[in-house]
Amino acid sequence: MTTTSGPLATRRLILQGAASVALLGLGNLPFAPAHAAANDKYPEEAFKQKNEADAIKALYGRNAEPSDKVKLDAPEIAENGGVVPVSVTTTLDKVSSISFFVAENPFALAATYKFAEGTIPGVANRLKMAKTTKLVAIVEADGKLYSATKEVKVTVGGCGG
Amino acid sequence: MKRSLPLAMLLALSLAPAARAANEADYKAAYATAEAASKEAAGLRNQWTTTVTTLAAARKAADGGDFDRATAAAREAEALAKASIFQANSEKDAWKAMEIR
Amino acid sequence: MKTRSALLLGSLSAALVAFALTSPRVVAADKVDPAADAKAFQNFFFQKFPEVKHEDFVNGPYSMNADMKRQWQEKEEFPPYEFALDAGKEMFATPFKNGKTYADCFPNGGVGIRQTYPYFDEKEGKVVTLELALNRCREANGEQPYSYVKDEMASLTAYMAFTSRGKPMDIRIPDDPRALAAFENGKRYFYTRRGQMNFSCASCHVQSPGERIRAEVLAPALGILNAMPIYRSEWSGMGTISRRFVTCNSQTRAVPLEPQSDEYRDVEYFLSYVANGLPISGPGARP
Amino acid sequence: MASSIRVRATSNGDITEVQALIQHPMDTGLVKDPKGEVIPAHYIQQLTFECNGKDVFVADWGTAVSKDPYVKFSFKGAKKGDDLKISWTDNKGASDTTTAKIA
Repeated sequence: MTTTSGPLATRRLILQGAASVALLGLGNLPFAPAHAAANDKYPEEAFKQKNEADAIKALYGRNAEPSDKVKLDAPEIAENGGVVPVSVTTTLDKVSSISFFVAENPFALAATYKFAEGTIPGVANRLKMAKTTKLVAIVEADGKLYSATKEVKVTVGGCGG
Repeated sequence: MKRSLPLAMLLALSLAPAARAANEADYKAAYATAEAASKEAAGLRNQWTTTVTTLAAARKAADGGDFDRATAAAREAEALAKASIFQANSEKDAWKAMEIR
Repeated sequence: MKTRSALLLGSLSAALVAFALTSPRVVAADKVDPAADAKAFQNFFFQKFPEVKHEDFVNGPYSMNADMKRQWQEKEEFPPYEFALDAGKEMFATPFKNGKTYADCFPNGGVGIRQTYPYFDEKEGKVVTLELALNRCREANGEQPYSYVKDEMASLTAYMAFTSRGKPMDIRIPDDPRALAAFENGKRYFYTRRGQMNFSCASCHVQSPGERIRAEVLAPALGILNAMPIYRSEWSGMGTISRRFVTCNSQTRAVPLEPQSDEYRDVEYFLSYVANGLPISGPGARP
Repeated sequence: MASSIRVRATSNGDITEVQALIQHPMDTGLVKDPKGEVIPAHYIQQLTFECNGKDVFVADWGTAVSKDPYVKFSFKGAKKGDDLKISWTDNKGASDTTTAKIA
């Protein structure tokens, strides 16, 4: 991945400065006191990891256990690898973040979402998948990690040309 | 069958000079006939993409001095162009077989 | 290579024999009868897919596969062609350098008229498609014509299609021998095998709609242009009818013709006419 | 130029459902253009949704998010007419922001 260019790095410092000031200044934290890595800072390291296990460790620092409370919805055969509609809903409460990992992609971590108090734990988005792959969704609730996995078949279209 | 007669001739032809490698003259002759067939296919508005790419491969091989490969590619391009001409002519009536009535 | 053409010849001679035996109708009707063709065309699909509602055929592959229809409906909540639609609306409102706009070139200001395109222009003696009319409007007002396969043309046709959504396709064939010839020429193009793959449009869209070519499910030919222009995930961008014809040709390894050449205009005329009565559903989103 | 962010925020009194579609190439940096040169990575990294002064939802995105990205979520604690501020920044430092009224 290309490293961030000069101006962006300074912008991030300002952001971090602002974030820490905000944390000090505000009485009630907008975010549940989640794992330090999962708050405002963009998890650069986690997005650099190639495989799914390293990405999960880089983002959360611990492993998740499968749970049927995490409902992962994705197509069995992707209509097109470039635009795969994927969504997660969960009945768990005190959810602070939800993340998606596409195992066979060049970089496993696809997206991670941070939830404030009062935000319904669920998200729908459209992801890219390089080829037939295992798709893992992880929900961080009250400090513990719960996961759901589904396989999505991906091939190119057309008759070849 | 009409088709197999030229096939046999082609085979005999290619066997005869097999001993010596194709030189630039062989390539130029083969390329000329291939290009003529390709132009005829284009005239029938039924050119195949593979004819065009094989002709290009022939030119590239010739530029690189490999006249064996260049002549072979030119002959293949000719066969492709001839097949597309055959397809265009036979489809003039054959399409009706598929028509929904 | 030899086996390829031998195979070609074998299948063609078989087809010729079959053709001679099975089609008494061709002997009687040398006259071109578009209305009968359209009726037969629609009945073929209605009988082949009795469970598909007639107006659903315009949704292409999604009328053939439930799982893909679900993915499509999810996308339709906030469709990817939204940007092209807004761009088209903006372009329609932006006057040319000479102060005129597209609205001045089209009946009813270009709103709600897409279903009447393509039409047969009796002065020119040829089929005029919406894309051609848009470029002629630009040239008439001193502007550069747009590429037929790029985003600007797709945005314009997306907006015009959107203003006609739900209206039934309404293509007319005047009683003019040249119009009948154009219809017949379009029909011939549709059924003619081409390219090294030796496929015609019908090989995929008549013989095997609903089946897959790798990841994609094939759309039925009936109503296949009603959703145009389409945002294709495959191209991650908009595609006009011209772009679709050109890419379909190269898929079968046939060298595409120039966009808006006579064959393409005539096959668009044929496909639109036989879909008369089915609703316009453009712009569409496809795999 | 119209904003690159299209958003629909509808509230049924208690829960506000938010859908956003953003015009962005989301290039991965792993694709070559027709001339064979690599198209540099250019993708949205962070997208924040702020309502009544509070970040209700923050998305951190990698290169695997589709072109013209779409996201949908819901949250409590807002009512019709409230402002929802949406802003994104990408890896080239570009950004865009828009404010929508909850319908």
